Amino acid sequence: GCTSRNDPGQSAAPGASEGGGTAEDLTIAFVPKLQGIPYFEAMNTGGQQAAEELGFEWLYQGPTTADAAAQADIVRSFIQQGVDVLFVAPNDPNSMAPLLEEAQAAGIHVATTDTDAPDSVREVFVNQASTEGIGEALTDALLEAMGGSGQYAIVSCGETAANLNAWIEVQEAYTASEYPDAEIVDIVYAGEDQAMATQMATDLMSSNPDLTGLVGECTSSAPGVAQAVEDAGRTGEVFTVGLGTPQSMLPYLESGSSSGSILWDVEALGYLTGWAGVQLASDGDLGDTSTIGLEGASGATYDEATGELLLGPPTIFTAENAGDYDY
Amino acid sequence: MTDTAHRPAAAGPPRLEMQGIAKRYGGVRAIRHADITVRPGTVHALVGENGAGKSTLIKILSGAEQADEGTIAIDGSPVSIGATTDAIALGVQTVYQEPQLFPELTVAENFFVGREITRGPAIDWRAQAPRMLELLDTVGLDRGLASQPLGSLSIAKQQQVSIAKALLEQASILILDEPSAILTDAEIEVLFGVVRRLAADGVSIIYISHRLDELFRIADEVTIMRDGETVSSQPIGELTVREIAERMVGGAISEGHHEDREHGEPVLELESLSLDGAFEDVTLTLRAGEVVGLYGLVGSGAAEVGEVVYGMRRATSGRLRAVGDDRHPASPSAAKRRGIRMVPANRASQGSFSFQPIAFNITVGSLGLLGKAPGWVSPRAERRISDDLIRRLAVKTPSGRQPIGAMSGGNAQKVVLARQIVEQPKLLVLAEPTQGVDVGAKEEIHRIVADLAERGTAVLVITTDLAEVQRIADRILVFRAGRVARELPPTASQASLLAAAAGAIDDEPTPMPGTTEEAA
Amino acid sequence: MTAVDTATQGGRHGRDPEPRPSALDRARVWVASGGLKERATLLLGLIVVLLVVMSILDGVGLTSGRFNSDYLASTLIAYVPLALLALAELFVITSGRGGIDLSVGSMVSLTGVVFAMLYQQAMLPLAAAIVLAVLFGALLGAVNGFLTAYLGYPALITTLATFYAYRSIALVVSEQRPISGPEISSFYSAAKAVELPVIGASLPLVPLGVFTFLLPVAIVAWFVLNRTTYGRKLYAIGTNDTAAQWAGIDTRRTRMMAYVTAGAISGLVGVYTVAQFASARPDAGTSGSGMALPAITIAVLGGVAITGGIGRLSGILLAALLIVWLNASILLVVPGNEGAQAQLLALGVVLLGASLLSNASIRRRSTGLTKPVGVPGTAAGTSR
Amino acid sequence: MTATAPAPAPASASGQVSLRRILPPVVTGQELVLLGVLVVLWVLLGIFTPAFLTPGSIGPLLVQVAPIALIGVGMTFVIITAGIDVSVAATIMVSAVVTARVLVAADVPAVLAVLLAIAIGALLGTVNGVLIAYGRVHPIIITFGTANLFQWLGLRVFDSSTVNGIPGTLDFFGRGAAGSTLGVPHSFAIAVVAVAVAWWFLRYAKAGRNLYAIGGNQNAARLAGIKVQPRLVWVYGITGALAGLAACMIIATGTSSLDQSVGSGKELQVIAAVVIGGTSILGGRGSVVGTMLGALLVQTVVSGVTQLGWPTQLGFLFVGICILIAVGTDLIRERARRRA
Ligand SMILES: Nc1ncnc2c1ncn2[C@@H]1O[C@H](COP(=O)(O)OP(=O)(O)OP(=O)(O)O)[C@@H](O)[C@H]1O
Ligand SMILES: Nc1ncnc2c1ncn2[C@@H]1O[C@H](COP(=O)(O)OP(=O)(O)OP(=O)(O)O)[C@@H](O)[C@H]1O
Ligand SMILES: [Mg+2]
Ligand SMILES: [Mg+2]
Repeated sequence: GCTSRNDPGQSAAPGASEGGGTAEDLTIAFVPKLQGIPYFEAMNTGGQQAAEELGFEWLYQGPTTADAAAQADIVRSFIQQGVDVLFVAPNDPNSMAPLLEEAQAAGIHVATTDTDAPDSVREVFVNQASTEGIGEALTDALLEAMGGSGQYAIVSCGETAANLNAWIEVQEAYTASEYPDAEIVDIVYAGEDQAMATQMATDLMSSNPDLTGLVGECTSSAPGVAQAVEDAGRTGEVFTVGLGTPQSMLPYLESGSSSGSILWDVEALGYLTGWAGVQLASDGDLGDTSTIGLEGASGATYDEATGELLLGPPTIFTAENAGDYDY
Repeated sequence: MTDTAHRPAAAGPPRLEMQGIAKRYGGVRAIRHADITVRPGTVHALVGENGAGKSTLIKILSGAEQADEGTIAIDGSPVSIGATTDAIALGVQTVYQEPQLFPELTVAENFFVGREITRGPAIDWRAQAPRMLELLDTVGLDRGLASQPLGSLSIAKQQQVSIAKALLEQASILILDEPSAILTDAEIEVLFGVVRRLAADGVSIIYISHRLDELFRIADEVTIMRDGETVSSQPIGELTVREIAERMVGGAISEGHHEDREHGEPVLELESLSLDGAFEDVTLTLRAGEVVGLYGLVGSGAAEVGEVVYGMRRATSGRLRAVGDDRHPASPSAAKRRGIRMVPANRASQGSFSFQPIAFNITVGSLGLLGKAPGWVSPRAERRISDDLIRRLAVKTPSGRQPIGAMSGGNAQKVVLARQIVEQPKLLVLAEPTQGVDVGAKEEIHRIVADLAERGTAVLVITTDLAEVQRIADRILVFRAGRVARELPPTASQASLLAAAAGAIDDEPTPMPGTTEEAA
Repeated sequence: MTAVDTATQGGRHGRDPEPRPSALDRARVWVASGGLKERATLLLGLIVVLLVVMSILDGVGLTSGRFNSDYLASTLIAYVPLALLALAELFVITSGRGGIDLSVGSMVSLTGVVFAMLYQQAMLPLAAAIVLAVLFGALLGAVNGFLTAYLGYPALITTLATFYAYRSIALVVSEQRPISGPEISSFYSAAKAVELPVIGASLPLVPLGVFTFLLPVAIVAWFVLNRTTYGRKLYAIGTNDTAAQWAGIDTRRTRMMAYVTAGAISGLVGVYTVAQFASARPDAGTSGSGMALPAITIAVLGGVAITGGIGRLSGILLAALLIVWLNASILLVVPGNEGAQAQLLALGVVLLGASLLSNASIRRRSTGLTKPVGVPGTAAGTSR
Repeated sequence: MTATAPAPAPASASGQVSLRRILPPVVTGQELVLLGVLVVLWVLLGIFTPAFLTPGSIGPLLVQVAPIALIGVGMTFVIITAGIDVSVAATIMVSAVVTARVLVAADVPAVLAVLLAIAIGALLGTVNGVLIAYGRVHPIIITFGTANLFQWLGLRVFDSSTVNGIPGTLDFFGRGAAGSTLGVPHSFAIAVVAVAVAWWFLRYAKAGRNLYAIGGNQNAARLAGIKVQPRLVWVYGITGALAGLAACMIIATGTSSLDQSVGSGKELQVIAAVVIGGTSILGGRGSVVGTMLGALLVQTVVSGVTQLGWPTQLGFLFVGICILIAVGTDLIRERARRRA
């Protein structure tokens, strides 16, 4: 026949063996939303470190644009390669669900990291921080700088990014309940474009003279909003926080145009992802986090009910500690 | 082959000698072997059937194309012409068959494109202006046109601009490829004046035309091409029109004759029809089996009458009754549904689907016939219909699958005509049906028209060609300045027809035998 | 007609002095006479080369996964929308006068959202929702068509404007959230791979979308383009709009219909992407570099002349197949980020190579045509 | 028309009269319409969001417009020749990433960095130009192809990471205090100068006028002895060079790090600005002043929507409508001109 799918012995690639086997010939693949951005490249670094320490092969390949279809092509090629464990940070959780099902049917352990695909067959979701944790930390950090009250605006990125939208919902609810004197005046979407984020932040400052706070909701808009404040010469009047990688935020943290960057130890997240992969492949216990060799990831907790492996509370980067990270 | 026996004794080397030129386009051998020798200060006519290779030969001289074989010498020294700029540097100026101009630029700018007079990087308009105005005067164009966008001028005026443009720089060889095809007689007179003066100044002129009679008024020598070869070259005085025509086709041609036909019911009736800015108060009746000629100079409004009848334009007032229907056709497809067909004047831009096969070009106007179900096309029906017409019209092509774009003008014209006679039309409008078409093909097209009329089609021929309208029309309406100036029988003298069209006072009493139904 | 002409005709085409052309000569003539204009032949050749090279690489173990029919079949899920949108571009580009549709991606997004709202939120039956979505796509296309064909806007401008506008509307009506739900999740079955009946057991699983979406549309499109008066009219207006008018073709209606068709196909792709992604994403057709540019690229690679009047279905289907399989192959050969990047390189090289190569052959056939418009696909051909 | 006897012309007198009208009017109708629309928009925005007409808002807006207008100058040239360049976004990317890397690695002076960026842009543009002029494939196809190649090249240089810690060498082009003199952003001033030079060039210089001829009828231009191919190479080269200079502005107005999304989507913004400005996509007609106004209009609409507090997603709906209205008025005027 033209097909080998009725012939289970052949469907797996060379080197892959059913049910895990030794760690030596274990392959764990990770498909990020997008390649080439510091965030996912740092996860890659963490994953590679885990691969060296725990002894498995770490494969990393991402699309050049944050596009669900391009990502699906890569997932398909990993299914074909017959990797043992497949991690995905889906651009579109819904569209990833059926693909994960296909992967599982091909004998691959499937899991998500960074962004979940909730209604899928994924075995575990390696979560950097809870939605509430991030939304609340962002709000607290900003309002601390703003003095607990005032108007602020959010510069988000992709209009349809599920995780960003979820965090924004938490921020709205949390601000309303905890900071009654504070108000979110506008939410704008700049795409993954720093310059656009800067321009939009500038426009927001012009049109809302009373604005004293800005949130950069993703790693491209976090430095963007800080840059806008710096350019407008309003450092110290308008405060910004955001989800920025430490290196890109360092100059702004130092100049004071950014009051803090809320993120997590991304390399540790990558490491944790790799570790979780090994556990999946070897039918190990995900709850037994004592075997995690990396300090930054050792605080992880596993919730069996939701299948979530949580890295821990978010980290707040400041001018003091941001320099310690090389991504 | 150059017939040296006939060449008059010349002092010094010839201005131009092209020898053994050959050129092929893919499988088509456009020129097999061409020799031409042009002496200083002479007007050298180049004639030949459509597709004989005339345009190709002069494109090689002007640098627009490169020859595969052969040599070119100017003033005795061999030259190589790899690009148009080379030719221009050698003093070769060319007026191409299709005017090569820039519609968005003004007439003034068109003159100087590519050879602007500059001061630093900037164009020096002050220096350019006098020369430009002088040239406008030379070809008889109004000076006010200088600032008009070229695209707003009529095709004839554009042609004159392109002639004037070629005079901008002192040329030693001036090539005119069918400059007169779309010019009126008065304009041709001006052109001839220019050509004669240039020749007197020692410029050599190569003049291509299908109007053989006019060549005798302007040319000194004539080179005849047939099938990509030069067949003879000699002083024009040694030949007659008839001899030239015979050499072009390589045999004897038959004399045309006008036959009388029975005319049936009126098919087209126009009453006080007017189109603002084009024509006024046009009244005419055209019967089945009758051929009526609308003769007029370019811009006389005759062309627009045809467009109104075919539904390309809407008349502003008046009555139009065509094929038993009193409504003005709203569009060509509405006209088609009534059995009205029209062959447009400009086959390249209005008629040809250049890279589509001939079969496509023939059947595209009658798609309804191509299939059993409505909206359906059957390749077999397409082949049957197109092969039939290719045979009937003697289109020179190996098969209906050839693209029309690679055909010569006359054959392309036949294909465009074929499109409109797939079904015998009740009313056929022909605009300049034989413009730029060689004598042989012209003959055939006239025969086809007569044939259609014989079988009951009413034909309206709109033309600026005097001989043609006399040959094929049963009656001639002469247009002048948007009005019907006279109605004349085809037997009227050329002088009276021309006079009526040009608006001169006409002493000759108007003979109107046979056309009794209405007076102009 | 006189005997003279028959003689010349025989002379012109009958006898040619060269007796036996060499193989090289014959190849040259074949190329010059349009052998490579048959873009399908070139593309088919490239696909065969790709498959052979990949099989060899697979054989010697240089690929990271097995290069087999299962994999090739599974990648067809991405083939369906690409081929369909390239087909949409074929209609508008072939209609000539600078025809192009930059808005197909936006129409995919918008109709996908509308479909999901009808099917998931308004609970319409599936068939009704699909029909309405396709009609809605046709309506969006009609806006393009009306502006372009009746009001005379250049197509690039019309569709650039509607690209922006439809994208905005898709985001606004969906409140920038993907629409999903149980009905839509189960609708994935319309796109997923299935076993063919009867002979299926020995064949790879082919995505159902190939049969439910692509095949019917391709068959209809083939008949429309090759066997209907509409197809003739479309090629006619694309080749020479003025001549088409003189031939009595309603050029405006014909051109408008090309855009309507493109809109309807985009609508269908909108529905398909909902199935493929198991959700209706308001940026499905516009995220990343969008769906329009790849679609135009595939159309051009498939031999559609950007100047109009030339374009065949076979070219589209093969070009899309080549690119999908090339991309899939690259992922197996080049690991890591370089793999995804190399796809860009490959697309650029294939597109430039194919256009330059076949243009050279077209040019050889038609240099010196008196009208520059006669040369399809070339810079000169667009000068007016 | 009757034939007038060819008399030698007393040229100078009547020559002066028509001379002025030989070139298109100094200000085109489209430019006036755009200027009008722009003024009305600015006044309305000034009324509804008082902060709009303040230096703090206008300054950054002008900075944002600068690279679009600057590349728009080259794109106007390209479109006048009946071409198009969809690879400018990728050109920006390559030029920006190489320049940024050099700035990080070596402390080169600003002039050198700018020259480097321009040189890279010009090189890529010349590649386009050569392929278009000598390959004679439609420009949209060539530039689609090269856009992919350039993007690949850019991604290779990025090497799967961002460029971090870019020094402030190029702050001269930035949006902050160092980027403006007397409230006028330098980058915008440069764009204005580029527009002015290009305006003069297209109107009076031989090489500039010839671009209209090439776009109007390429074959005729060739036959008239214009060296069409070198001109085309030059036009695309200039566009690339301007994209390189724009890359410097984009680095300067960005943050201290550069990621691989730099430039993305700019090609459509530039084309939008050019066509809104009244340049005919069919070639042969166009104005750089219109392009500048078009760029200003697009940015005003996008910024205006944000400042009014309307959903930002609506911004591009209005941009689309702007394109249709602007080109529509041009179409109507053109039709009226034809009829007259
Ligand atoms: N670009 C081309 N490609 C293929 N064949 C061509 C091309 N140009 C001309 N030919 C062919 O070359 C031959 C000579 O054409 P040419 O235009 O020189 O004829 P001509 O004598 O000028 O005819 P006409 O009187 O109709 O203008 C014709 O058979 C024509 O079909
Ligand atoms: N979409 C359609 N649905 C049903 N009938 C059609 C359709 N298109 C055309 N027809 C019918 O098919 C026949 C042929 O139509 P077609 O438009 O091809 O003719 P045509 O030769 O182009 O003439 P015209 O353009 O003047 O109608 C006509 O009877 C027409 O009414
Ligand atoms: Mg000719
Ligand atoms: Mg019809």
